[in-house]
Formats: sequence, C-alpha cells, structure tokens
Amino acid sequence: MDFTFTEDQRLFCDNVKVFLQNEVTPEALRKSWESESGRSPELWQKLVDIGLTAMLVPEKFGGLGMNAVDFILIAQECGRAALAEPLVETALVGVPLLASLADNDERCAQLLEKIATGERRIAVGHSVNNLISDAHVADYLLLPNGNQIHLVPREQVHLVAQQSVDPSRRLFSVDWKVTEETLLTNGALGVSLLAAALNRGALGAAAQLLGLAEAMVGLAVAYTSDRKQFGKPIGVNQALKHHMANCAVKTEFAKPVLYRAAYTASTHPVHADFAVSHAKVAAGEAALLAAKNSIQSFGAMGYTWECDLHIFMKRAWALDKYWGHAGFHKNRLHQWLLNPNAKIGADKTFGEQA
Amino acid sequence: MDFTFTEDQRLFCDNVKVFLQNEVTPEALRKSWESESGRSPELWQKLVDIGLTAMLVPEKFGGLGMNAVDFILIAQECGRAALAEPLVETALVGVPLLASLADNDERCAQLLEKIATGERRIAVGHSVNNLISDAHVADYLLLPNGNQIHLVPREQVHLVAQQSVDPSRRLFSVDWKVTEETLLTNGALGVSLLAAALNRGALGAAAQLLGLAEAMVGLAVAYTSDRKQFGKPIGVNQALKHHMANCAVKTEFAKPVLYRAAYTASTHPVHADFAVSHAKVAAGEAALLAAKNSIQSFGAMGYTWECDLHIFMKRAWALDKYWGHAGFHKNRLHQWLLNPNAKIGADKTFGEQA
Amino acid sequence: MDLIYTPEQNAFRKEVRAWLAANIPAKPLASFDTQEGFEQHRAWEKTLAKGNWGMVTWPKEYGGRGCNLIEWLIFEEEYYRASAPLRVNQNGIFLLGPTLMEYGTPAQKERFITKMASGEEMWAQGWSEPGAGSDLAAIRSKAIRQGDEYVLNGQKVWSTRAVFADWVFCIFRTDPASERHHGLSFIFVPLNAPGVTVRPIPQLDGLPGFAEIFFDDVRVPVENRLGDEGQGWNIAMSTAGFERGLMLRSPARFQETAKRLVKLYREHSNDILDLSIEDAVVKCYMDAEAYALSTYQTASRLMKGGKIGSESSVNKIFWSELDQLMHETAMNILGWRAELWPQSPAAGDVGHWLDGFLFAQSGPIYAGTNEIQRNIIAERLLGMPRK
Amino acid sequence: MDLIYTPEQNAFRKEVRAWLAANIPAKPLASFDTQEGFEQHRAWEKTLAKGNWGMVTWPKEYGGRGCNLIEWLIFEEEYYRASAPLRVNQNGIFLLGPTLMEYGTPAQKERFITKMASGEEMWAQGWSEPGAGSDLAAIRSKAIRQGDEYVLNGQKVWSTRAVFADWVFCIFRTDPASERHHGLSFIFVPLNAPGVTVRPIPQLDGLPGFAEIFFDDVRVPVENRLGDEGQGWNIAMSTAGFERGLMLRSPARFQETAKRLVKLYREHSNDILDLSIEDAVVKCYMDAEAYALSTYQTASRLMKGGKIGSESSVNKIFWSELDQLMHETAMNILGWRAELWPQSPAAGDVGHWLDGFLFAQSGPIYAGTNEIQRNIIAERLLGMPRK
Repeated sequence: MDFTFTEDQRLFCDNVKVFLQNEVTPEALRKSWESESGRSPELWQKLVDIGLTAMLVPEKFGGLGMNAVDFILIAQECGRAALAEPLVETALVGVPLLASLADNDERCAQLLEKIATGERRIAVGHSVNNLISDAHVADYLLLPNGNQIHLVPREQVHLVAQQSVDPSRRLFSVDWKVTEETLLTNGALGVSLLAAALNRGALGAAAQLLGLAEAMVGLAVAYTSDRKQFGKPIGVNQALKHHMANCAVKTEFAKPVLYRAAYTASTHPVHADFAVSHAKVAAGEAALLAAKNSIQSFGAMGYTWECDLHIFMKRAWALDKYWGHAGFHKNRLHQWLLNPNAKIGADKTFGEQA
Repeated sequence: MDFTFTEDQRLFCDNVKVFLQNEVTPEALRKSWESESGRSPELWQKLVDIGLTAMLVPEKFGGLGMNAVDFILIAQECGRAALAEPLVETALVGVPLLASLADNDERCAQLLEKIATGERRIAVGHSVNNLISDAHVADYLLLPNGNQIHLVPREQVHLVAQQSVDPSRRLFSVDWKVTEETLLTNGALGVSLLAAALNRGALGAAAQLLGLAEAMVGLAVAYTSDRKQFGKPIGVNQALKHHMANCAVKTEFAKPVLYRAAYTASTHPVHADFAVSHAKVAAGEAALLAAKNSIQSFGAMGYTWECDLHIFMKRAWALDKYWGHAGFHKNRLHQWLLNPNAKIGADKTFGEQA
Repeated sequence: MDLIYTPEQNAFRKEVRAWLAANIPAKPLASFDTQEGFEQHRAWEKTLAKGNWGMVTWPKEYGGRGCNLIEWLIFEEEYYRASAPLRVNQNGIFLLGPTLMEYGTPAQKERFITKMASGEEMWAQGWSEPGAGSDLAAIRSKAIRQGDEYVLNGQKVWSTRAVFADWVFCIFRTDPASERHHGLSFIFVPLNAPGVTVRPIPQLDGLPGFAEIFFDDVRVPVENRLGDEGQGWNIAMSTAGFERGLMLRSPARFQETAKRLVKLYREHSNDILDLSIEDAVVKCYMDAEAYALSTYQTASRLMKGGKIGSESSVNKIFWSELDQLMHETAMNILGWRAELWPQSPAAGDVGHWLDGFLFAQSGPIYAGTNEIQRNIIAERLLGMPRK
Repeated sequence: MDLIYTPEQNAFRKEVRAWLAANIPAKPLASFDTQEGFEQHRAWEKTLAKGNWGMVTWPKEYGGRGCNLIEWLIFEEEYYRASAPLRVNQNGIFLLGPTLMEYGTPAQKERFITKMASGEEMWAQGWSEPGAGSDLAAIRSKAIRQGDEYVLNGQKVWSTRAVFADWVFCIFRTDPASERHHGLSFIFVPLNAPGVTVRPIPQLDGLPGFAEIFFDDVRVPVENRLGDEGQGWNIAMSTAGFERGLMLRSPARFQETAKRLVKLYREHSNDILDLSIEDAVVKCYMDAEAYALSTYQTASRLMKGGKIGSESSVNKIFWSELDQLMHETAMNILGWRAELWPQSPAAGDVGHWLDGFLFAQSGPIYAGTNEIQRNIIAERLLGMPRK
C-alpha cells in the first residue's frame, strides 16, 4: 500500500510542466485562435519528441509501455497550461484502445508505432460526446457504431465544424459510411473497449479540470495580491480569501480521488466506473468553483477578453460537460449505491482489490 | 393592487411583539421546561385576553372575524419569541376548520365561542404530522380518519408522550376509537378541509420559522458586536458579516412569499397549495441557515445549553419538518411545474386572481 | 393587502400588450455590442419613444406616461413576456434621466432629456477608473476650470456602451487639492469632442461591451456640469433616487428566464440524469417568483410614501445569484451542447443560453460587487461593527 | 503507487477484527458525558490498553504496537466498522501523549504515560479562556513560581471532558510581564487539587461535555511543567507533531456514517420526495471516500519522510462540513421523526442521527473555527496577503 507517485514520475511531470509553461503561453494560445486549424504541427512534434504520445504505447510497438498512473500528472499539466493540442485524447484515450487490439490487428500495431513517432495522428469518437475534437488534424478517426469500433481515414469522412465557447476547441460532427474494411472489432469486446475508452476520456478530462482549477486560482491569487483598492491589496479581504480557500479545499480533495481513479483504470479497468465517475464529478466541481470564484476575485477585469482568465474558464466549462457531464457520472454512482451489495464502508476503500 | 399591511395590522403586531417580549422571555421558557405540562394556563389566558385566539373566529361566534393575512404577522412574532403555547395551531389552523362547519354544526359553533373566551382549548391532528402537539392541554382534539374529521374530547383518547429535541415542544401520539358521535364531516368536504388545514399549518410554521430566523440573527449580531478577539469585536470579520448578510437575504425574500401565501390561503384557499409550499420551503431554508450561521458566529458559546440560541435553533429544526418537510413541499411545486398548463411567467405572478 | 389588479391596471396591461404585439421587430435584433445591432436598438428606442413607452414612469412632458410603480411592473412584465429587445438606452432612462430631472437646470433638461428619451443621443457612463473600482472615491481624473470651460484630463474604464454611444456622464475631480469624495463634479462629455479617445474592451464573448475613455485636454463648457461644483459624489450616489435599486433589474426578466428553464427541463425530463437538476429548477422558479413578489411589495410601500433602504443591496445579491443558477442549470441540462454557440450546425434549438450564461458571470461583479453588497447589508441593515 | 494491502497488512486487519469482535461490549455504552458512561468508557480504555490496542502507533514500551500510519488507518477502519465505543481518552492519546513523548522528562514519561494509556488517569484540555478563544495568545491565567511550586490563578473554559477527568493540561502565563505568545508555560494540574473548581457547562444535548475550570491559589510542583518555562506556546502549537492534523478525525468514522446514510436512504427510497436528497447522498458518499483517499495519500507521503503542511486546515473544513451534510441529509430523510430522541415511543428505529446532528454542529467551530482555517489556507497554502 503506497499512495504516492515515484520520484521519476514527479520529475518527468516537472519537466513537462516547464516545457508547457514555455511553449503554451497565453500569447501562443491567442495566436493559435487566429489560425484556421487552431493547431501547431511544430508544437505537436515537440510533444512527440519528449515522448508524450508514446507513453502508453506498448514497448513492442515502439512506445514506453507506461500506464494511466504515469500519464495522469501529465494530463493535469495539460489542463494547467490549457494546452489545445489533443495530447490527452491521443495518448490516454486513443492509444490504449489501439493497444488492446494491436496484437491481433496489424493496422493498429502500425498506427501505434506511427503515433509514437508523430508520423500519424488520431481522433477519438464516442457516443457520450456526439462531437469529436480535433478530427481535422487527425489522419485516422476511431469511430463507434453501436458495439462496433471502426478505424476510418479522415479522407473517408465528412467533417462539419462546430463553434465552441472555447476558441481553442475545434469540434466536429462527423458523417461517415460504415464499411467492412474499417471495422476493428465488435460484440462484447467492442462494448468493453468503448466502456474503457469512456472511462479514460473522463479521467483525462478530470485531470485537465484539476490543472485548470489550480491555474485559475493561481491567476486570481496573483491578481488579488497585486491589485489595490482602499490602499491595500484586495486579497486582504476575508471574503476573497475564503473564496480562494474554498477552491483549494475542493481541489485538494479531488486529487487523491483522481489518482485512485487512474490507478483503478490501469489495474482493474472493469471496476473503474465509479472511481472514474467520482473523479470526473469532483474535478468538475472544483474547476467550476475555481472559475466562479476567480472571475469574482478579478472583478470586471475577469470579464474581459484581454484577461487570460477566460482561456481557462472556458476550457473548464467545456470539459465539465465532455466525456459525460456531472449528471451522467453522478447517475452511475447513484445506481451503484442503490445496489444493496455495493461495497461501501470504512474497510472498503480499496476493497475491490482486497 | 396593494402589497402592504394596514397601519392597524402593523400596530397590533407591534403590541403583540412587546407583549411577547415581556412575557415569553428565555428565562420563562427555561422555567416552563421544568414543569410537567410545559405550559402556563396564566400565559394562555393573557393571550386570550388580548384577543389572539378570537382573531379568526367569525364575529357571529364572538370572534373578530379576521383572516390569515391579519394573523400572519402575529405568527411571525410567536416564532420570534419562541412561544411554546399552541397559539398558532389553535387560532390559525384549528379555528378556521371549526368555522367552516359551525353554521351547520352546533358543536363547532359553541366550541368556537369558548375558544374565543379561553374556556376551551383544542389540538389539531393531521396525517402529515403523525404526532400532535399540545394534545395534553386540549379539551378537544380535531382528528382525521381518512376523509373524516372528528372532534374528540381528550378524555376519550389515550396520549403517549414523545420526546422532541426542543424541550419546549410537547408531542403526543394519540390512540382513539372512531365513533359516529365524534364525526364532524367526511367525503369531499373532509378532504378539502384537511387540505386547507394542512396549508394553514404549513403557513403558520413558515411564519414562525421566519420569526425564529430573525431572532437568531439578532442574537448573533448582538454577540458578535460585543465579543472581542484580537482586540476587536469579532463582528468586524468579513466572514461573519457575510454569514449574517446571507441570512438576511434569505429572510427578506421569504417574507413577501409568506405574505402572498397568507393572502392566497385567505382568499383562494383551493389555489393556495403552491403559494404555501413555496413559503414553507423558503422560510425553512431561511431558518436553517440562520441556525447554522448563528451558532457558527457564537462559536463554542452557541453550543451550550446556557446560551439562549439553542431555544430558537431547536424550534427551527423541528418546525422545518412539521406540517410537511421540505421534500413534501418541493414535490408539490415540482409536480405543478411539470404540468404544461402551469401558469408561470412574468405576467402570472398574481395570475390565479387575474 | 389586496393582490388583485384594478380594472385600470388590467386595461393598461392590455394596451401595453397590444402595442408591443404590433410594434416589436419581426426579426431579433443583432447584439447591441456591434455597430449594426447598436443602430437597430437605437431605432427601437425611437419607436418606443414615439409611442411614449420609452420610460412609462417619466412625466408626460418628457415623453413618459406618469405611471406609478405597479404600472411600471406591469409594463415590464409585458415587455419581457413579449421578448422585446433589450434596452440599449438604460444608462439614459434608468440612471441619468431621473438624475437630470432632479438636479438639472431648465436649460439642461430641455437640451438633454428629449434627445435621450428618443434615442437620438445615447449615453455611456464614466465612473470607474483603473485605480477606482470598488473604491470609487479614489477618482483621479481632473476637470480644471478655465474661464467658461473645464479642461479634462484622465482616464475612465469599464464604460458600458461607450464604444457606440454619443455622450458620457462622468465624475471628475474639479478641486485638485481635494481627497476622496470631496471636490468631485458631475460632468457631461460628448464622445466626439477633440481629445477624447475611446478604446473598446472586448468582453467574454469577444464583443466590445466595455470601453476605456482617455481624456487629453478635452474642453467642455461649464454648462455641461450637473449640479454644483463639488457636489458630484452626492449626485452620483443618489443618482436615480429610490427607484434605481428597484429598477436595475426588473423581476419580469428573471421570471421569463425561469419559464424558459422550466420549458427546457420539461423537454429534457426523460434524459436528465443529474439528481440535482430537478431541485435546481424548482429553486429557480421559486426565487424568480420571490423576486417578483418582493418587488411588488417594495413598490407598494414606496407608493405609500415609504423610502427605499438596503433593498438595493439585498436585491442585487438575490437576482445576480439567481441568474447564475438559472444559467448553470440550463447548461447542466444541455450537457454536451452547452458549449456550443447557437450558430453551430449541431446546436439545434440550443437557444441563447450560452450568451445568457456568459452575461450572468458579470452579475455578481458589476454595480458594486456582491462582497461589497454583503458588507453593506451587515453594517447598515443589521448594524454589525465596521471596525 | 500501489493500492494493494500487503499480506502483513491484511493479517493485521484480521487480527484487529478478531480482537474487536471478541472484546467489544455487548451493550452500547452510555454517553461519556454522564458519570456512568464515563466510567464505562474508562473501563473500555483499560480493556483496549490491556490488549495493547490503546494507541497502535505508540512505541511498545508505552503500551502501543509501533504501527505505521497505514496500519493505524486499518485499525481505525476496523474500529469504526465494528461500531466500537467512542474514545473518551482522546485528549490523552491524540493530544497529550505524543507531546509528552517529545517534550517530557524521563520521570514525566514514566509518571504519566502508562496511567494515561490505561485510562487510569483521564485527561482534560485547558487552553481557551473567556477572553482567549480564537485568539489563544490572549491567555491571562497565571502561574507564579514560588520556590518549587507554581501558584495558579485564573480561569479556563470549553474544557472538554473536565467534569469527570482526573487531570488537566493547561497553558499558563508564567511571566506576568509578558504579552501574547511569550512567557507561557505548559502545566499539568490534578483536578482534585485544593483551589480547583470545575463548573460543568451543559451542551446542546443538556449533558456537561464542557466545563469551566477556576484556579484559586492552586499549588502544583514545578515538575508538573512540560518543557522549559516560557516554551508553552511552542509546545501547544506543535503538540502532537505531524500526526495530529491527520488523526483528529479518522476517515473511517465518516465512511461508516456515510454507509449508514446510504442504508437509511435505501430503506426510504420509496417515500423520499425531496429532490435534493438523492444528490446529497451521492455527495456524502463521495466526500467520505475522498477524505479516506486523501488520508491514505498523506499517510503514504509522511511514511516516506514528508512533512504535514496545511493539510490539517484543509482536512478540518472538509470533514466538519461533510459531517454536517450527512446529518442534515439524514434529518431530511427522517422528516417528522427527525426531531425525536431515540427513546421516544414513536421513534422506531430512528437511531442516533439526532445525537450525531447535534454533535455535527460543533465540527465547524472547535479545534479552530473553519473561518480561521480558511484564513490559514489562503495565507499559508495559497500565499495571499495578510494585511
């Protein structure tokens, strides 16, 4: 029993954090909004070069053979930086799905190798989302059709762009034709792989939401420490202190929940539903509260386009509803709690594994 | 259209307020806890003498012929003073029920006259409460049995005392035998009278809850203005100010809701369900918040028996669940809102009457 | 207490309803934070003024109808019920107009009120400065008298509507040696005067709903001062007299949003999974109703000669948090569609909830943050110690 | 990260479970705020101590088992799972014990620790004074040295358990000229010493869970001082070292309450009308779980040599508000029965939710109000400005 990350995991995360701080500045994000794709192939290649797309690719396919626990701190940093590139969708959601099939499917095996090197990119569809993010920069799309999972080249689909409140997000509805050639799997395996993908998607969104929450609180704390009214920094006011403290409490208690969910998704994916749902709900609440209390601390400044806060707020509002909104995830927990055999109580925290 | 009380109504209320302040002191309440009945016949007679039990008794039966709007401010004062005597149950709930039948039922007519003079007392049972308060000091009990309403002399019932968290409250379960002689009414009239009694019961509880809320905030404001820590009154702390301000907002916005409910219960009792439910929910929330924020402002002192705060807190906790808890009343509103024909929108505030 | 409308009030409601049905633009107007939408809304203000519906509580001589507050509430109810356009002219009709009537000279009233009412001259407000937000008395912009003119220098910020408006009313420091709320004066400035620079400030939705205004040796005649020199603070504080606290947000607006929310809820009642949504919808309905009832109560009291007290602080907190809850709840019902702008092909009938959600973020901030309002309630309404 | 218990940990759990099953009193004990219940609980502490289960993290020489924090968590989980009696000895085992081990002389350790662990000597805490609550440094009670003794005068308040306890540990001002947190010393006083008067303070439930203690020329030997003269503040602040923030409320307590709440909810699921209750139950379960996970995380970190930071403030807010929500939710489920004491004939199986509800009211207040904890988080964890 050891609920800590290794020194290596922390160190790698710190390096990624510094990298993202330098590369994914608010200025860079604002600039990207003006480009048509909203994405930077150069930045993507840098993310590839430091190994991020390869983290969950099995070693035999040229990857690092890591798991969701290794990646979860990275996903948090992607949120903290409000990274627009689809790293989490690719590395945490898409890659493990392909990896589950790659032993028996040469298409998946080859694609994994090329994702690790940056030669190919993917986007992941799921019925819970309706829209697909970053389909326009993908070479292949993973698309569900009932129990089936298809791998479809982008040339074979028709994309319709949708406008999100978050100018960094690029969402698409996808028209495509189901053919035999693109089918990867179906039946029970399809069901379980789609369920696992949903959990990893929610996990990745939860991690980013927590990073976003901390980023917003950081901005608000800095602003209220600096901005003076009545001759003092506004941050001396207890009301603002308590706004920020409330955010910290939510965030601090969402973290272990997130890490447990990552662990369970890695080690016992079939038991991960409620751990993941708990994480998504807790992280969503933390991020929404951080958005609300941060804009309140900024005052009118926080309501402007030029203040960086909205970059993070809008991402938080969007991710809170992505990969299952709060209702979806609370309902999974509720159904489970109604079951008289649900393992709950003081000795059951890690009960599934015991 | 005039949403104010008359000068007479305000003046009478002020007089009652002063009377209760003098008679129903925390010391007097504490003393009453030590008596077996918990009630004071002398105090009851004084309440009778200033006309309070007669307010809603029709003039032809020796009363003042007033209505729920006239009484609602008095009911608030009963809450503010944490009056233990069953004035609200008697005057607002029981009396109008008897009055609805008195034209055709001599028993009711006579009883009304004697309630007005203080010669007789009643207690009111209702299925929503299960227990009956103050049955031990009543001469007659109004008891439901399905659609039937019975008027039963206390000698004919068996009372079992129940212990409430509020030492002022005297609750009883009642065993009794249904007989032909005690029947007052049944059928559709019974249903509608019981429904109206429930609404008046909830209305009276709501009014008392608002009075209690203001009493608690008053105690907490006085304490925090007086008590010093770090060389200043603790009330200078913004967190405590905001605790109290939040209570004030809830209370201020519950008042017009309460008064509208009283008006509707008086003038259109069959349309009063959602107005009353709204009032009960809003007043309950205001009182529970006032209890929570007041004890927090008092600190450890508020947790003691010797601090008067608990007199009011416990009454609030009890009344919030009496005459229908929040769930019961929210559910009535919810069912109504689900109806596509529900009259809602900007021009419908007083739509039922339009 | 009598909660039944008089026959006259019912007749008035009918008249409003009929006029609005006949006159409301068939197509929804563009946002008034765009040039195109601003002019569309200005035209609508002209239409309203022509029918004497611009501000029904104003005296007839200024284009109003001399209505009382209950009639005003009825007008507002019908206005929102009919989904009439938002009022681009609110700085004029709610803020400056009543102030002008109270403090203006006859010449000022004649010069300004009619053109304001007709929408011919649109007004912006210029109070906040970079160093003077919640602490409004920290104003540093100066108006130095030279002969019959004031020479203005300084900067205003968060000036709503200033990007497209014609005039701005401001507070300047006319006594350079003064401090805090002394030595300030209330002055009108045409936004096309030489030396005025307006810098748009885009808001969350990217549109320039705010502006900064820079004054660089701007000259205005002394007649542009409202009230006496040095009286600016008092005028600004009392601006619209008792009505402002009541009129800043009319309850009808929230009742109609609550109605739309209930409708959205009913439409989605089969796919709602969030166990808190039902409760939130009921609460939103109750609170919108409570706000309306509270306003009727206050209006009745004022009509009998009562004075407005800390109602405006209590109101401000209540409606702004209600507005947030209503829009958050709608977002929760909408789920994956919540982030979409209505022009998105997949948005379907998502409506303008997102716009409303963004706007609701500003509620607890503007017109005095809710933290400041809570301080006011605690200190003035409840009597808690200041220091 | 490895969230699987080791075979040794699983074996330890089994051992705890078996011992508790064999030893827990068959009948629930009376409240330890009554004389009878206090003695019943004291007897239970003796039983625990005899089995070396009094405080499993203590060294074996003091009757503990030298367990690490994960083992402590397992012990606590089993303890609450088995509904074992509340710990009347918590002032001793959580607060004073670890402090004595750190600051006590060998003679003090020998004299006090074993009798504390066995329950033979029960301890009360005497920190607050009428003028020194949140502002603890405002202490005025004096201990003036005369030869080998201190002469104590003054008053303590909110002293938990003092009505029936044997000893109290206090902070007194040993330097009469000192101010604030200087010149204070940490002193033990037998509650039967001449000049000590204990006045019970009944709590919300009417039982004397608090007391005031008056000191009127009470004499204690200098050996009753813990640490150096003038070091009292530091000792009090560091009392139980890093473990205290973690151990004040073990997560198992809340997990078991959440479990009971879910059970209550399932039993009433057909008659629940309040649309917010389902949501609250889910939230309670999630938060109880989050608190457990957070504690495991902190325990793991501390076992690797980490230090505890502002976790104790964050924890305090979280568990106290969770405890309130759980009990409020239970009250809402119980409806008309919520106000009944369990001994009421009509109460049925209402259980002890009302007791728990009353106790939950104290959570946000004691051990530093949640307002103070929020200040600490803002200033120390987030770095917001103090002044």
